[in-house]
Amino acid sequence: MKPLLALFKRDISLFFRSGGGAGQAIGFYLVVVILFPFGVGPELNLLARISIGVLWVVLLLAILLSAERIFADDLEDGSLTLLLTAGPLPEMVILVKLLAHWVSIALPLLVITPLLGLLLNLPAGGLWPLVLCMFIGSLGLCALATIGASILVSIRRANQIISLLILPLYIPTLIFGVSATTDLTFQLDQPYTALLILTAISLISLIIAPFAAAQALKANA
Amino acid sequence: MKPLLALFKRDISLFFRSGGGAGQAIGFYLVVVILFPFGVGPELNLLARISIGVLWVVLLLAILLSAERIFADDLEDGSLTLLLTAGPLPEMVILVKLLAHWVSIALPLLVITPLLGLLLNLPAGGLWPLVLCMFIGSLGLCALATIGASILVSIRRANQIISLLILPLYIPTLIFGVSATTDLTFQLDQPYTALLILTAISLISLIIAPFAAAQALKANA
Amino acid sequence: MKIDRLKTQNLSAQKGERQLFENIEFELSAGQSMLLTGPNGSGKTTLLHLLSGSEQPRSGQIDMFMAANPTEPRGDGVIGISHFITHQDALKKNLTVYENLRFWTDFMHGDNSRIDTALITVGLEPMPHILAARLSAGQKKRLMLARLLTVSRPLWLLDEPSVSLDSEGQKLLVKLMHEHINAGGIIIASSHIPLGIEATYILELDGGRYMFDDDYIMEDAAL
Amino acid sequence: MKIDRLKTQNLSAQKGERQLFENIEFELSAGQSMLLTGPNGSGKTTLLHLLSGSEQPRSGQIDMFMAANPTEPRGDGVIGISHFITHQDALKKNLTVYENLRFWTDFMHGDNSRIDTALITVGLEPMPHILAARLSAGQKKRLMLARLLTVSRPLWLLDEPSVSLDSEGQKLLVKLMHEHINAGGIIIASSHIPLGIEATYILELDGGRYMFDDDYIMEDAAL
Amino acid sequence: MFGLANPTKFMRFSGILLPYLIITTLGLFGWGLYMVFTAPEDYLQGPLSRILYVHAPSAYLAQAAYVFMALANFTGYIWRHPLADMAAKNAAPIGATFALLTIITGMLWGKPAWGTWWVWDARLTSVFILFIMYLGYIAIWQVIEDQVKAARVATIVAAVGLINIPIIKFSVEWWNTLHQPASLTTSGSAIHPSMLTALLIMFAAFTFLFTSLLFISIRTEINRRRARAMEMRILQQNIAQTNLSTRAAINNQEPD
Ligand code: HEM
Ligand SMILES: Nc1ncnc2c1ncn2[C@@H]1O[C@H](COP(=O)(O)OP(=O)(O)OP(=O)(O)O)[C@@H](O)[C@H]1O
Ligand SMILES: Nc1ncnc2c1ncn2[C@@H]1O[C@H](COP(=O)(O)OP(=O)(O)OP(=O)(O)O)[C@@H](O)[C@H]1O
Ligand SMILES: [Mg+2]
Ligand SMILES: [Mg+2]
Repeated sequence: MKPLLALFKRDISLFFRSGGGAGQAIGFYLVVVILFPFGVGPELNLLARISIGVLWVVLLLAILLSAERIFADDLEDGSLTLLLTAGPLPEMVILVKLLAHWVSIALPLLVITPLLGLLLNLPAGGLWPLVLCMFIGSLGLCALATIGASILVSIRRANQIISLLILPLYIPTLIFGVSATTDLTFQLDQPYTALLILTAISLISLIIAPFAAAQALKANA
Repeated sequence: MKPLLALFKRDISLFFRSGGGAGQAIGFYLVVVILFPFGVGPELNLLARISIGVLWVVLLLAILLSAERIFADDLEDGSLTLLLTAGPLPEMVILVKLLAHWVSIALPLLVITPLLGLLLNLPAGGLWPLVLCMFIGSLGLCALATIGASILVSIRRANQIISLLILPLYIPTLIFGVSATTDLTFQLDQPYTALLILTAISLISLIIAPFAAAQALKANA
Repeated sequence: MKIDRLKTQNLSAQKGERQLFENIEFELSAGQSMLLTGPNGSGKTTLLHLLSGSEQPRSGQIDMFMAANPTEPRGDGVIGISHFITHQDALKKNLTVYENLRFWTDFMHGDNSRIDTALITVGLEPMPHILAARLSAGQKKRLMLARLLTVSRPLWLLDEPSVSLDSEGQKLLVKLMHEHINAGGIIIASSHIPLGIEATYILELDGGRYMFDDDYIMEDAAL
Repeated sequence: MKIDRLKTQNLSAQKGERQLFENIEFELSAGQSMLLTGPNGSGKTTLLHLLSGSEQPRSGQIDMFMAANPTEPRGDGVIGISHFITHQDALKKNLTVYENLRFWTDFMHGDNSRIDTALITVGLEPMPHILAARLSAGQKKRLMLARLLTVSRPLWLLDEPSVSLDSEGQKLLVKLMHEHINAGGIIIASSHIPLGIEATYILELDGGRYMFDDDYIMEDAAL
Repeated sequence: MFGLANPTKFMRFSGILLPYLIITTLGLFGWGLYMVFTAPEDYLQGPLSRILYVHAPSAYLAQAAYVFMALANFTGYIWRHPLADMAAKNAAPIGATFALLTIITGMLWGKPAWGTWWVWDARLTSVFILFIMYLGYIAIWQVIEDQVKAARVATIVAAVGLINIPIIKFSVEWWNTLHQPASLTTSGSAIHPSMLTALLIMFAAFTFLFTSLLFISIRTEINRRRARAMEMRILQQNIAQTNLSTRAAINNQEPD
């Protein structure tokens, strides 16, 4: 456990150290969410209508765009070689990095969701469903992002091409994430179906990701 | 001229080389624009209503998120030292890098705007105004991004904190960009006022940026 | 974790169109060392990567025999029993000297009570709280060497370890290598300048050859 | 662009709490060279950065006198008249060997008809189309040296230039340095191992001292 | 299949087969198009319904090509069969073209039929995503220079994509039924027998077209790589010579 714990702590502190504390992830969300009203206009009804969708897309983008970093810095300075050969099983190493990424990127969003919801005029009663669904969904998204990052580890500045590759994988999570949130918020017919599917997708992604990523990293070596 | 031309060509080919051709920037736009309907739902009217805003926000995000890279890679491998001391004036070097960044990031968006507009059901007659306003606005945005990048050049992974710093600078461009586009599209009262202001903002940013950035880079050394 | 011997058979590596080396075979027992020499680009670093398990050989085999079971090669191959010091420093610039060393020590299951002594040994004790980004080239190398002291590993793979070290640092390196050999470890080191130890073997790589035939494409094409 | 002499006065540098060096003064005329020595972290790289103009000294002055006007120091200071080879390679990994060299040659107003010969001289002619990311450590160093050949600059600042070079490469380096000196250039080089040239001067940095008095805070405080 | 393992045999075999493939393709297209223009028009949609004969076969091929590509990649991965990797690599751009063709013909049809170029309907969306998956896959081959490595990574991408195709199809359908009752369906009225024949012939024609294009594309790649290998060989000899003379020149002015 100690090696993995050390890795977890290192990844998180690297993330928060390198751009001015917890501010950075939160900064990103604030920016996008604040710019939106400027873009689409300040009508509250319209904003309320798209708020759930916008927040989900922003979560997804934040995970997508930072995915590259999961392995890139370690590749650049040679740490990756050691991480994969000198310590615990690669699959475990990848799982830990995935979780650290989730803590750095997704958790801050969950924390400030109440504020963002307010800014975007989120429908009343939509807050808890949103946080819950994002909690579950973001784990799966981070897992998928890890697969993408591992595939592209040898390509410099994969940031944007990575979007093309993992995008299709994200879509089911996005669809069920949004509908689970909507169903719960408005207490539709069967409010839990979408949530269950969302959970299943996330769990499966979480289980597959370490193996797929380890395979890809090996192929790349 | 030769040194600057060489730099311009290098920056552009680095950008396109590193992620699989012109695909990468375009990939980013496609991804975001495709995710939107999944997020907010497929209703064409709603999409049409927010399309101009969404496209502007996406342009802004693409420029914002890639801004860090303008100097980061060169700093990392030591090229920046030589770029600023071994060749033409730093101000010229920065201007060229700014333009190269614009060509790599903003131009592709302008090129595929027709397709994206189609997907988001952009109001008829909105295409040309959108492309024109984005052309003008994106130059200013790139200039502002360059200032931000230069300030943060010594902070690793500034990606997201950079958003906080230059965000307020972006807002006027966004506001006037969107309203110029809307005014032109729907041929409102004085369709050119917003466009003129937008142009002025961009020009001023473009003139100030090289000097401000050169100053910031010097302070950093 | 005592090592008995390290044996390679028929090892070869290819990069792009270049066959770097072919059929490399050697056997090193505990307490022996090998020096890799050869011109720039001849494949020394590549060979060390193969031995560390971070790259797969194009063909051939690497077997480790542990002292506990000297007849049977180790199941995990070379994974987890070596130190690998190469051009890339594996240091995080945003972490301090202490944090960097602490991380690798924990991650490699080392002994973190040895960290302070290790920092003193490599001469970095005045600056544990400085970011690695601020270190000079030689100080970075010293920090990499500190890892050798906090984590015990039987096989040391050292890629030009003396680079950037001042004369005192080079002496330290020699001392560390001697101690490791005497304690029954194995060292494989590459270098362009004399390292200051008597290597048991010297392996000279000659630079390989270009393979113009893109393997399967040209296969029995009548050219 | 012929140089007459390079003169520094009262040069000092501070990093964090450490005063690396103080009051460094020297004068080098065309055809002279200086070797920087000193333990790891003593400030050799920092001094070279000051001389290249990429960092500003804490205090002191650097004046260049050109052959055309040997009484008046150059207005631009050291900007644009030196080559600076340091630990960071300034090579783009996604560009090929040729593209990298071509870019720096154009950017530094060099002569790109010399590129082919330069590649042959440094021994990289078989691989102009390989990405710089694929080069071995020594090949990268050779590519950096090629810049010295395609762009003429009177002042060469070389930070441990022999690192990673094989013996043939080191000979090449010595030859290049000789030619530059003979052509009336100035070389300032740092190294931990003998470089193979007779330097006119040797400047030994001793490692400086810690300044616990943060200057402007403590300035004329009666301690 | 395994008899074609080596490129030379493949070149010989495909060289013989190719002309017949091309002729068959052209023949089928001729016949199919004749049938298309003599078949009765769909009474609902008029002459526009003829787009169907291009639209439906390309939709089928866009999907089939992806499956073919993934299977070929698997073969290459498991049996270390380089030619299979090349088949996969070359199938991708062709498949992508068919996906694009589906989208374009669909859009051309959509404007008059639905009054808009594009709607976010399940089928449309999943074809669009398929197209994007093709682009990602093609990019992998372009960005990784080492073809052996690229093949391995491409296999992982294709495999993940293959699992994902049905998932997307299902979820996208769910998505629409959840948010928007199916207001638009792409399946038209019952098909007239002569239309069916024409459609079937067009399916066959498209399949042959795909095979021919794939063969041509693989052959081109093999030839290109052989040419490059020869070029390298000659270049190397030239370099070796200039090298000697230049080095000699440099050594002559060696300082003492
Ligand atoms: C960009 C727009 C479109 C796309 C991406 C698209 C996609 C597809 C796909 C994937 C299929 C094959 C279904 C299968 O294999 O099961 C298909 C078939 C078909 N499409 Fe489209 N389509 C588009 C627009 C249209 C339009 C506008 C119409 C007519 C109003 C239309 C009518 C049909 C018909 C009649 C078939 C064949 C019958 C069937 O298999 O159900 N499509 N289309
Ligand atoms: N894609 C490629 N195509 C052709 N050659 C390649 C490719 N990738 C790597 N190489 C070559 O493989 C070799 C790798 O050498 P390696 O780094 O192992 O050398 P080395 O012996 O450590 O050299 P040095 O003494 O310079 O450190 C280099 O010659 C490099 O040019
Ligand atoms: N923020 C800081 N606080 C304290 N010391 C610092 C700080 N930044 C840099 N230093 C010190 O400044 C020195 C910089 O040294 P420099 O890189 O010039 O050394 P060098 O003589 O080139 O050494 P080497 O032989 O190892 O290359 C190092 O000792 C480093 O520890
Ligand atoms: Mg090496
Ligand atoms: Mg130094």
